[in-house]
Formats: sequence, C-alpha cells, structure tokens
Amino acid sequence: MTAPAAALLSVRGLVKRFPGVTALQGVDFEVRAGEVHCLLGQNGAGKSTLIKVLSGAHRPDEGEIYWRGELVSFGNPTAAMRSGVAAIYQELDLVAGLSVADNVFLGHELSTMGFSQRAEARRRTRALLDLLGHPEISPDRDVGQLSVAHQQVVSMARALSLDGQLLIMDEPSAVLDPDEVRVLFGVIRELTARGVAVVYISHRLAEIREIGDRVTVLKDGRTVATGLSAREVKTSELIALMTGRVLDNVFPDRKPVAPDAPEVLVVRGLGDGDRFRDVDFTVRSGEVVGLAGLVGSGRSEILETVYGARKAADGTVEVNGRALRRGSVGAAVRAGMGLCPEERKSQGLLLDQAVYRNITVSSLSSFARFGFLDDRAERARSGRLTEALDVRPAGVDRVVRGLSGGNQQKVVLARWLLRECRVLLLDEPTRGVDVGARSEIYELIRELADSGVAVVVVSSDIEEVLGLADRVLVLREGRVVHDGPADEIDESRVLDLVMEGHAA
Amino acid sequence: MSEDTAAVAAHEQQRAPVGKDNGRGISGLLASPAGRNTGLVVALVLLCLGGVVTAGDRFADVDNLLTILRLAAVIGVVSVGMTFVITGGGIDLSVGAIVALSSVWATTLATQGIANDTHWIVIVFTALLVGGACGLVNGALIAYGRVVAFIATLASLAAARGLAEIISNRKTQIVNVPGFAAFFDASVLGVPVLVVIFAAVAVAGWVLLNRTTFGRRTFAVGGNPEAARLAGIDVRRHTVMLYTLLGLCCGLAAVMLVARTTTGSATHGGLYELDAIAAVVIGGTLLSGGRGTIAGTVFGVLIFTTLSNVFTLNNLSISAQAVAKGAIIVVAVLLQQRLARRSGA
Amino acid sequence: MSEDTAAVAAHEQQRAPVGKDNGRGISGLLASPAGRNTGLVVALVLLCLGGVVTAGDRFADVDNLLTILRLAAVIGVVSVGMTFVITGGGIDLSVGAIVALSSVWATTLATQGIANDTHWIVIVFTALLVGGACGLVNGALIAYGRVVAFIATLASLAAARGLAEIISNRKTQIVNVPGFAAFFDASVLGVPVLVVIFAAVAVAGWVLLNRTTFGRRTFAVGGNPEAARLAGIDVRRHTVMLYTLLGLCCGLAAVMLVARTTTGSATHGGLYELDAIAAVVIGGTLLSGGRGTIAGTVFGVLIFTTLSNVFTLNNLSISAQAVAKGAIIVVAVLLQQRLARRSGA
Amino acid sequence: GNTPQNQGGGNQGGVKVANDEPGKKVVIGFSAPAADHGWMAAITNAAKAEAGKYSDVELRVVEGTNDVNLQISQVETFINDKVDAIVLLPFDGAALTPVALKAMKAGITVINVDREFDSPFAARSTVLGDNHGMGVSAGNYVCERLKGKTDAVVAEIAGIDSLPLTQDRSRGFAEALASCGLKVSNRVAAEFTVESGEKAAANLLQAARRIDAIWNHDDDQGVGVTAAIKNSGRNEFFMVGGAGSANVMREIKADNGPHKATVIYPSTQGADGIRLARLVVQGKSLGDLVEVEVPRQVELYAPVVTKDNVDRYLPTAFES
Ligand SMILES: Nc1ncnc2c1ncn2[C@@H]1O[C@H](COP(=O)(O)OP(=O)(O)OP(=O)(O)O)[C@@H](O)[C@H]1O
Ligand SMILES: Nc1ncnc2c1ncn2[C@@H]1O[C@H](COP(=O)(O)OP(=O)(O)OP(=O)(O)O)[C@@H](O)[C@H]1O
Ligand SMILES: [Mg+2]
Ligand SMILES: [Mg+2]
Repeated sequence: MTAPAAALLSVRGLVKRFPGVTALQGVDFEVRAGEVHCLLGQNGAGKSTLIKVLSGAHRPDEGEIYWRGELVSFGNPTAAMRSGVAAIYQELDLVAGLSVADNVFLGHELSTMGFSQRAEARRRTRALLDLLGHPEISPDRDVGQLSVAHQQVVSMARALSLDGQLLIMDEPSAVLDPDEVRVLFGVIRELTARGVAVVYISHRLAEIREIGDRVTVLKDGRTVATGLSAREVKTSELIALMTGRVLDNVFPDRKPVAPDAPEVLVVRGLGDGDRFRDVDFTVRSGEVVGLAGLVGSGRSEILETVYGARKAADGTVEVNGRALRRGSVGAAVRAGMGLCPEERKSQGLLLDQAVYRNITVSSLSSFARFGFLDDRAERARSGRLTEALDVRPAGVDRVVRGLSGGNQQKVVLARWLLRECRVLLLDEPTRGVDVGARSEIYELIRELADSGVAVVVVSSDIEEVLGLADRVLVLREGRVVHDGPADEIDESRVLDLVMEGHAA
Repeated sequence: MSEDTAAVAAHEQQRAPVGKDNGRGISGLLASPAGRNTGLVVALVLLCLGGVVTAGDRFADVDNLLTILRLAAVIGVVSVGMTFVITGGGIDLSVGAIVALSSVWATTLATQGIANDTHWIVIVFTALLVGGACGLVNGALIAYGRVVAFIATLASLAAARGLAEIISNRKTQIVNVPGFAAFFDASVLGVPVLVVIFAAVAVAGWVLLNRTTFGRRTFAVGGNPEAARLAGIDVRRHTVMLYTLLGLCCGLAAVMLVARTTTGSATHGGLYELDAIAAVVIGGTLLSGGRGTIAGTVFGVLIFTTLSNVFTLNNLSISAQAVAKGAIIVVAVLLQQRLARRSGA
Repeated sequence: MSEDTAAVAAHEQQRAPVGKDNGRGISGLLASPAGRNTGLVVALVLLCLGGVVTAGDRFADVDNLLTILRLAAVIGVVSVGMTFVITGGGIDLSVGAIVALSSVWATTLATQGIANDTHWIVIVFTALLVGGACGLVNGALIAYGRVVAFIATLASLAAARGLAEIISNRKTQIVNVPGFAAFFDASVLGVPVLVVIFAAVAVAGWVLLNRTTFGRRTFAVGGNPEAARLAGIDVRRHTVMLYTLLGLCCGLAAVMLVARTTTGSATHGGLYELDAIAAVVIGGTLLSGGRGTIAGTVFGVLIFTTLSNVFTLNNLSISAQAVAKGAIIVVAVLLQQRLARRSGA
Repeated sequence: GNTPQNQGGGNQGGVKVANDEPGKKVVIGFSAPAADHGWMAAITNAAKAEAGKYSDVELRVVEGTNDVNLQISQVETFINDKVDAIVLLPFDGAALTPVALKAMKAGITVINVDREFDSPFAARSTVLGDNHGMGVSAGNYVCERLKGKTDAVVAEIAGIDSLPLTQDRSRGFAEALASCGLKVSNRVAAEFTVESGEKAAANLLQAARRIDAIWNHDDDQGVGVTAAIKNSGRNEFFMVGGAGSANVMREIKADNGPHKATVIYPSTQGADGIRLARLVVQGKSLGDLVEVEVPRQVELYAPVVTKDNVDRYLPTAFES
C-alpha cells in the first residue's frame, strides 16, 4: 500500500511503548510539502515521543512511516537526517562547553580529511543566526553560557543547517518573547515557500492560528483528529478534542487585594553589581506581582537573588519585616519562600527519583520524627497533590525523567504547594504546559494568593502576566521601568516599555 | 539506547511501586530491593557453588564462612561509608590513608607509657576522632574550598600516609592493651565481634540512607546538587557531613584492623580506596551520584572477599587469580545488568 | 626552567582567539586558553622558584631540566591519552597494567630467539598492537557491554597485570636489540628522543582534540551523550575509539619505558592510573566529561614531575615529602580555580 | 629502635680500623624503593644512621619509589649533581641497569644493594642479600624439625609475588624441601604488610586443616600472620620467619609463640652499601681483607636464628 503522492511524510498506526507506559498507541497523520502542520495535545499526549520516532531517536514498536511514498525505518538520527528530516527537540539537546558553531554542525561537521573547517563553520553559523534575527550571538560563545532563549535559537540554527525537507519543531516558542516569535514565523514562512514542510508543536493556540495550515490533535497517544484547518477550527472545539472537556475562561477572576494587607515581601535597592540594580518592589499578602521584560532583561537573576540563590551586592530582602541573610537559600526557605526555577530539568528536579521524593524534598522535616521519615505519609500527601494537579500518568513512584515536560513542571509546583509557603517565586511557571493544565495552574496561583500567599510571577508571555497579576513590574536592562496595577496597562504598552531603546 | 536509559531509570526507583499502579506480578517482585540485587545474589551464589565444587567442605564450613565474614568486616565498614559519599556525588581516595593514620595515632597513644593506665576505649575514641577529623578536612576542602573531590582526597591520601609514617616513625606499633584484644576477639553467639560490628554498621547505614531525612538529602545532593540547593538543602554542609561520616567509618575500620592485627601501621589500608569503590560500584551505586544501595555494597564486599577465599582454598597462583578476578568482575556486572533490566521492565 | 617549559607548552597552546567578538580587554585575555591555565602556570613557576631558591643552579640547569622532561615523558604520553577518555566522559584504571602487559609482550618477542633477526621496529609495533587491543577490549566492554567504565577497567587492570605476570613468568625481561636502545637514547638537537616523542604526542593530541571532527565529537560525547546521539553521532563507536586511542598511548608509553629501562616487566606502570588521572584533573579536565585541555594536562604532568625533582634535590625526609605533596596539590588547584574564576572562563 | 650502635654490623666490634678515620668528603646519593614495609623502612633508616656516624659523608636520600621511571630520574639527578657515589637499591635491578651504567660512565661509584643489576659494569660493588639462600636455610630448618615425617604439610606465605626476590626465596625453599622429600602443600602470597599477612594467613588456615610447618618470607607481615594464627586458636605447627625482625627474635627467645626460628635477610645492606661507597671513593680497602681494593661483590649470609643463637643476632635486628 502506498501513501498519497502529495504527502511528504505519512504515518500509520504508530505505537511506542516505554516500560510501564504506552506513549503512542496508534498515531496516523500526514504532512504535505510546503505546509505548516501543527500538533496539538495535552501534556503527556505523546507529541515529543512522536517527534523522536520521526527523527530516528526512538524506534517505534509498531506502525509504518512513509517518506515520499516509500516505507522507511529511521534506525537512528543520522538516517533521518540523511533523508532530510531535521528536528528541534523540546529538551534543548545542546552540548554545553562547545561553541555555538560547533553545536550547530555537531554530527555533520564541516571538515576536510577530519580537520574542522572552523572558519567556514563560523561563517555559516553567523549567517544562520542573522537569518534568525540574532546577530548578537557570537558563534564562538560557549553554548552553556547562553540564556535558554538563545540556546533555543542555536537549536533552530542547527536544524536549519541540516537543510532538510521536513523541519520538526517541538515547542520552539516556549522560551521566546513575542518579538522573537515573530522572527521565527518569518523564517518558517520563508522555508515553506521553498517547499519545506514544518511540523510545529505549541501549547499556544494563537500561534497555531497565525502560522499553521493544518492541525492534528493527539490525546493519550492516539490521533483524535487530523487535517483540521488551523485557521477555521474553533478554539473550543480544539480544547474539547485535546482535553475532552470544555474550558471557557482561562484566567481566573482577581479579587482585589485588601489595602491593609501586610507587605509580606519587601525588596529594597537590590542589585547584584552586574546585571541589575536598584530594584525595589513589595508584594502584599494575597497579591500576585508579574515581572515582564525581554529575555535577558534579568528577571531570572532578580528572582534568584531575592531567593538567596545568588548573592546580592546591594539592597535588602525582607519577609514579614525580617531581613534575610544574603546569599542563603536556607534562610529564604525557612522564612517561607519558595522558587520554581526557570530550567526545571537542571535546576528543579531530581530526574532519576520518584515523583513523591521530588515533591517532599523541601519539606522533609515535616515528615520526619527524630530524622526518620514516614514514607507512607509522604506518598499520601504527594498523591493528593499530584491528583489535584492532574499529573499524568498518575503514580507518585514514577521516575520524574519519564514524565512529559508539562507534568514535570507540575511536580515542581507541587513541591512548594506542599510546603505552604508565604512567598512564592515562579519563573516561567507555564512554560511547556498545555492549555488545560495551564488554566489549572492559574487557578491554583489565584487560590494561593487568595489564601494570603504573596506571589511573584516571571513570564515571557505578556498576556499571561497581565491576565494573572494584580500588579505588573516592567523590567528593562536590569532596571524597573514601570510598576503599576495590571488593569491600568495593556499588552502594547508593555511591549512599548520593554522595547524602548531596543527597537531603535 | 534511550530504551535502555528508560530501563535504567526505572531500575533507579528506590522502592518497588506497590499497589494499584503497578500490578506487575513477577516483574514487580523483581523490581523490589531484593530483585534489584538479583544479579549480585546470583553471582555470589555461583561463586559459593564454585567454592563448594572445588574445595568441598573446606569451603562450606562454619569456620571458613566466619573467616570470610571477618575478612569482609574491615573493608565492609569503609565501603558502607563510601556508599554515602558516592551516592552524594563525591569520591574519596584517601580512605586507606585515613585508616592508616587513625590506626597509628590510636596505637601511639596505647603504646606510650601514659596510656597504660587508661582504658582501651581511649584507643577507640582516638581512632574515631582522627578519622572523623580527616573526613571533616576532606569535606571542607571539597565543599567550601571547592577543590574537586578526586584531587582533594588524592592530596589527603598523600598527606595522611606521610603523617602516619612520621608519627609511627615507619614502625609497626604493637598493641598489648589486654582489654582491647579481649573485647574484639570475643564472639557473640558464635559470631565474632568484628562481624557483629560490620553487620551493625551495614544495618545502620541502610536505615540512615533509606529511612531518614539525611539519607534522602544525600540522594538529592548527589542526583542534582543545583536542584537540591534551590530546594533549600544546604548542599555544602551536607557534603561535609558525608565525608565526615566516611571518616568516622574509616576510624572504626582502623580500630577493627588494630584489633585484628594487634598493630597500628602506616601501611595499613593499602589500596582500600580501590577496593571500597569497586565494592560500592559493583553493588549498583552510581559513580555519578544520586543512586546508592547499601545492600548492593554489602554484596559487593562479600563477592570480593569470597573470591579471594575460594582462590586461596584452591591454591591458585596470584597471577591466575588476577586474571580470573577481572573476568569474574565483568561477568558479575553483566549478569547484574541483564537481570536488573529485565526486572525493571 | 620556566622558559623551557613554556616553550613546550607554547606548542600546544591555542592561540588566543583574536577579533571583535572577544574584545573584553584583560578579562578577555584571561579567558583565553593561556589565561585558563594561569593558575597552573603560576603554580609551576612558584614550584620552579622554590627549586631555584632551595637548590640553586642544581635546579636551574639544562641537564636537570632534561631529567625532568624525560621523567615526564612516559606518564605524559599516557596522560594525553587519558585526557581524551576523561573528556569523553570515561575513566580508565587499567593504563598502568596495559603499559606492563605491552612492555612484557613486546619484550617477550625481542628476547626470544626468533626475534634476533627481526628489526626492533617489531617491538614497537607489538607494544602498540597490544596496547591498542587492550583499549579496544575496554572500549567494547564499556560501550557495547555497558559495563561502568570504572568497573570494566578495574577488571582489565587485574586481568592485564595477571596476564603480564604469566607471560613474563614474573621475570624482568631484558632487551638487547641494539638498534632499539640506540634509537631511543639518541637526542635531536640536544633534546632526548623520549622528550621529542612526548612533545609530538602532546601536539598531535592538541590538534586532534581541538582541530578535528573527532575532537569535537569527543567533547559532545562527554558533555551530553544524549545530545550527541540525537545529533547523529555513533556514541558507542566513538567511545570504543577513545579507549583504543588511550590503549595505543599506553603501548607507546610501554615502548618508551622499555627503551628507558631496557626491560619489560609485569611491575612496570605501577599506579600510573592515579598519576595520569591526577595530572589530567589538576590540568582542568572535568572528571565528569565534556571539558578537556591537553595543555592543562601537560602542565599537570610537569607540575608533578617538577615536584618530585625539587624534592629529590632537597633531600627532604620521605614522609615530609608526602605531606608537602598533598598540601601543594591542594594549593595548586585552589590557585587555578581562583584565577580561572576571576578570568571568567 | 635503630640506634647507630646496633646498626654497625659485625666488623665494628673489633679493632678500631684506620678506615674509620675521617678522609676526604664523600657525597653519597641513596635511592631505594618505597618504604611500604618495615624492612624497607629499616634499610633506609640504617643507611641514614650509618652515614651519620661519619663526619666525611654527606648523604642525600630521595623519596622511595616503586616506579622505575621515577627512580631512574632520581639517579639521573644524582648524576647531574655529580655526587661521588650512589648507593642504589633498585626496585627492579634490570630496569635500573642502563642508568647505573650511565652513572658509572660519568665516573660515579655505584654500589648496588640487594637487587642485582644485570650488567657487571653497572656497579663498582654489589651487596647482596641471599634470597635463594634464605629459602634454602628455611627449608633445611623445616626438614630438620620434621625429620621423618614424609606426609608433613608445609605451608608457605610468600611476599609480593611479582618480585624476583620472592621467587628466588620460594625456589630455594622448594629445593631444600625436596632434598628431604617434602613439598609445599599450600602457598599464599601477601604484600609484606601486616594487614596483608593477616589476610593471607586467615585464608591459608582455612585452606589447610592441618599444618606442620609454615615458612613466612617476611617478619613484617609476620606480625599479621601471628595475629591470624592467634585468632584461629591453632597451634599444631611451628613457624619460621624471614628477614629477622627484633620482634620475632624476642618471640623466639621467649619461646611463647608459633615462631621457632627466623632466617635473616640483613636490613643493614644499605648501611653496608654506604660504608663500601665511602671506602671506594676514599680509595681504602675493606678492613680485614688483604686485598687492597673493595671486592666486587659481597654476598651476605642468611643464617637461621633459633632459640639457641638468638642472643647473637638480636642486637642487629630491625624493629618492624
Ligand atoms: N523515556 C521515557 N521513559 C518512560 N516514559 C516516557 C519516556 N518518554 C516519554 N514517556 C512517557 O510518554 C508519554 C508521552 O510523553 P511526551 O513527552 O511525548 O508528551 P508530550 O505530548 O510531548 O507532552 P508535553 O506537552 O508535556 O511536552 C508520557 O506519559 C511520558 O511519561
Ligand atoms: N552563566 C552565565 N554566564 C554568562 N552569561 C549568562 C549566564 N547566564 C545567563 N547569561 C546571560 O544573561 C542574560 C540573562 O539571561 P536570563 O535568561 O537570566 O534572562 P531573563 O530576563 O530571566 O530571561 P528569561 O525569562 O527568558 O530567562 C542573557 O543574555 C544570558 O546570555
Ligand atoms: Mg513534549
Ligand atoms: Mg530567565
């Protein structure tokens, strides 16, 4: 049996099993040359797994893959690359310690008789980075020192350097700011105009409407709909397909913060002597403060400094009126602070340990008597939280590494929910989280705030900052340039503020 | 390869998932702690079979088994401590030197006139103190001085052995404190005191690693120090505690060695670092940290000691022993991996 | 002294990247490869100063410098190979044993009647072949057998030494092939052949690690094997190549040692594993893989050999030397770290 | 301890020979393997003590090492330094031969101690312990005590098995035993350390249920062997030691342990080497000989020490 001639790639009945989980249980879809084919699905639906099968990183257990009408099996990534399939993985798989140019050409190095053609590699990398709108990234920089956003750009450059017929992007926009997403879309349009097909994965429906041609929806490892028109299909229909239920209002209603609510977190004149300085802000009990700014404006650094994970050079951080010792995470945690870090894999999770252990790691003493742990209580409490957060697949004994990105994020959140913090610092809390879970997380943040927690949220999604926060701080190059209630500012104004002096 | 990664990841679970989310029957059983060590158990049993076949009842004899256990005791105590350090993401090359230094310091006290009146327990405390102090220095160098563990403990290795030589003037110091020998040579219900100590340390180590906050933090610190730090664990203090714990184990091992040989010497503990690390790693503790098993370590120690016992019973040449040892190590590990993978699936 | 060392080092040193993207003034300079080794250079210079102060012109003498370099040559060649394996995320404990086995096998050929007619180059090839084969076995065990590198090479260590003892019947085998000694005892422009070989290996190693596809892939395999795999690199094949390369280096080192001692022996290369790993790690290569520097390794080797030379010249008590050695290692590493951190590398 | 008095060796008791009169200044370099066991430590200590007795000797002692490469470079340093003499106890005699030859060529007097070079031109004079003879002495003693017991079980606890000296000892032992119809039934090897001795012996005692005699190559490891024997509570055999530590001699004298004899392997060889080096450099001859030059080779005797003659040897024994 042959696939229709129009299809560049066609997939039938794909099944992929992991120990204990069947990630894909019958996926069918096809991609035509020159189209942007969007994959939608909740966290854990199997999108990334599908990508890995298509790019030769996983071998499928069942099913057929047709490439240009021919049955193929990509035994390894090289085979897929040779055929013209290039992928950007969700977990940015770059090698820290190697330069940008080296990463871009890793595995398909430019060389003469084994010797690297470094000048040529650098030149081509430069061109690719320019094309992607990032002339400021130096091809000689160590990738490990780039921000996540820049690393994402490098991954894209890498995929482009392969010059493939099919480009697969697994949540490329998760770490990009709106401006950069626009550049990315420009590149995608250029590619499709040349007949390159793009498989695009994102949890942001707006993006899919903007760039997509057709949509395939996965649920629990199965194709539930395929070939939908990206522009015409109704949002509610998509959400219903993905989640099996109907969601209406994404952002929960705000409750006005009581004017006499105590100022739980007070930051005064904070600076690290390098990336930011003179940062002042306060967060009241029950208030959600959003930090908006471009990638690289230093938001993560500020959060980490407030938390004591970086040592402040100037300024003070007070929680409930008591100043914290500088550079001490322990002091911050004891004072009731919690941080969900930006990079959950390297900063947040114990990847090879069970879910419940990741959740209880910050609250061990509350499960211990004379240092001895009550394992059963740990599991029970964690179980209730993961159920509430709908972590999938369920099971607190599962190793975190095997969870999908979005579910991993929920595990980190659960950790601080368990601790019942008074101040919660969230760095990109919904990165890689699906619409359904996203609204659950918003709901949760709101509930927390309503119960008196002071929350600080950093997000590159301006809509999210505005929708979620009571008050918005706008950052530019390490300084606070705006501080005001969220309902007195709109998206374009924020954009203006963050871009000021940038665009010019 | 990623399939295998997944299998390994599954294998890393500390406890078998119990209950509804895991009705996997035999495979569930295999994934239990006993199951995770199946390969090691099988290797040990095969080794014992080998012993019985080649050496008959000379091997399968209570005295011989006690001999094996006594031999295992000293290095076993060190290996249990080493399991903590390696699980916590570290390594310690100085254990043998610390054993030597502790033994020398403790026996210097005992061989000097002053000590004739003091109780033998002083020897024990001195050794523990010296061992603990060495561990503390190692830990501080690594955690606060930020010297790579490998290098820091390599330096300690050189320094501690040198110091031991200076203190002992490179002589073997013979202990004649009567109560000391009497205590450690005794048996409890037929089991030699040394073996009892080893068993106690192993059990205590298991409880500490698997049932306490300290153990849980050790896994966290070893698995992802940055995440542990951001989760509010004082990674550096914890690291210091890990090395100190190992130092204390070395001190205890020194006491046991002094009791066994009636001497303290700067040559004690030669190559313990390799033996201990090998036992720990063959037991299934990850050298890169974050995964550790005391039961595995105990099996590892027993495998190595049984091996040399069987060799000796068979009058094998040392060279042939070495070749066979290499082959057996590889087979044991392969066996362990194959079985662990099957049970993890 | 320092001029000479610097000259050797200059060979292997990457020229500082020039150009606009690195215009960071002094900090840019410090972040250059030369800068990254500042601490090591300073440590070496201090050591040399110590040598000059305590031993005057007995230290600062061409003959003495050549003595240091000759001493450095054998372990240096092994360390260069070790840099590749460690950068690629591995470890090899069997290097000393491989050196012994290669030396024994090669000299068995040379001491047997048949070989009297054959050219001495046969010795060289045999040693390389044996070393390479051992490395191949190590690599295959690790990459395809998936035995942890530490354990696999520990097993090889035991097996290879045992085999060497069996082959040599535990005798020291003396080589009398005339051309052989003549070749390796010669000097090129006043520089002994052994030192020339070391320099050549270091330069070749530098080029291989920093200027070839193979080198790039080594960093990738060590730094993030999963990413390397996704990038289409055959990680397992590459791993085998790394260990084989190290095995070849060990074979070469065996040839050099045979030339230096005119003997092959099962006791050759004792504890080379520790010496080589220490030199590599002190040089700044990460034990966890992904970062490696040949220049650093060369400095590491020179620091250790200069240290023992200065000790030799100063007639220090042996135990005090061990203590001092420990202290100096720590100081060197701290210095290196402080300076590297300041330079922002 | 190793007081200079009892390090002097046999020839000091007699006439105060002219040889001891201060002569021209002699710089001597001394290199030996790592002092990783008591005998080797005693070698170095004795050499130092001996040198300290002569105002005209300057001794340079370098770090003991088991790495032939490092030991070669130590000798090279001595050559660079133009010392007058080198006393060398090589880790491996053959491996250090080329550099010793180089030293001799450079006009330096090389005295080879204990482990022999493979070229007669590599040393001016050689002081050898008699390893083979040691085994023979031990074997003969065992034969004598077990006279007539043809089914006797003889066990051997060797030292570091990869060293040629261990094989020489074992060979001598086996030859002597063969002469009276015995053989070694069980053989284990330790590493010259107390701990390894204890370990090897513990296993050995399990391997052989009945033993009549044990020869242990080295009295350092013997301390551990004794501890293991005590632990096992066995006493059906007698034990012969090796090297001759003071400690074992005291036990022989007191006759309260398994040791009934030990075979001496003098730890004063290094000290003898120092003396010879000094004599050669100063152009003196060896005291009681008519010969005007220092002999090319001095092979030391390996006597058996028993309860009867222990008092004679105890003063020169080394403390392990
Ligand atoms: N290596 C693995 N081992 C075990 N299970 C895995 C592994 N990789 C993925 N899974 C499981 O497969 C399922 C699909 O995961 P996948 O990462 O494909 O989801 P996703 O759709 O990409 O989700 P997200 O939107 O959160 O990225 C999940 O249940 C996950 O737990
Ligand atoms: N370890 C590092 N060394 C050098 N530069 C770094 C390092 N980490 C980050 N940077 C740089 O600091 C800048 C800030 O990055 P960072 O990701 O913290 O910004 P941000 O405002 O938090 O943005 P985002 O929310 O996307 O993370 C980036 O330009 C990045 O290149
Ligand atoms: Mg995904
Ligand atoms: Mg950030």
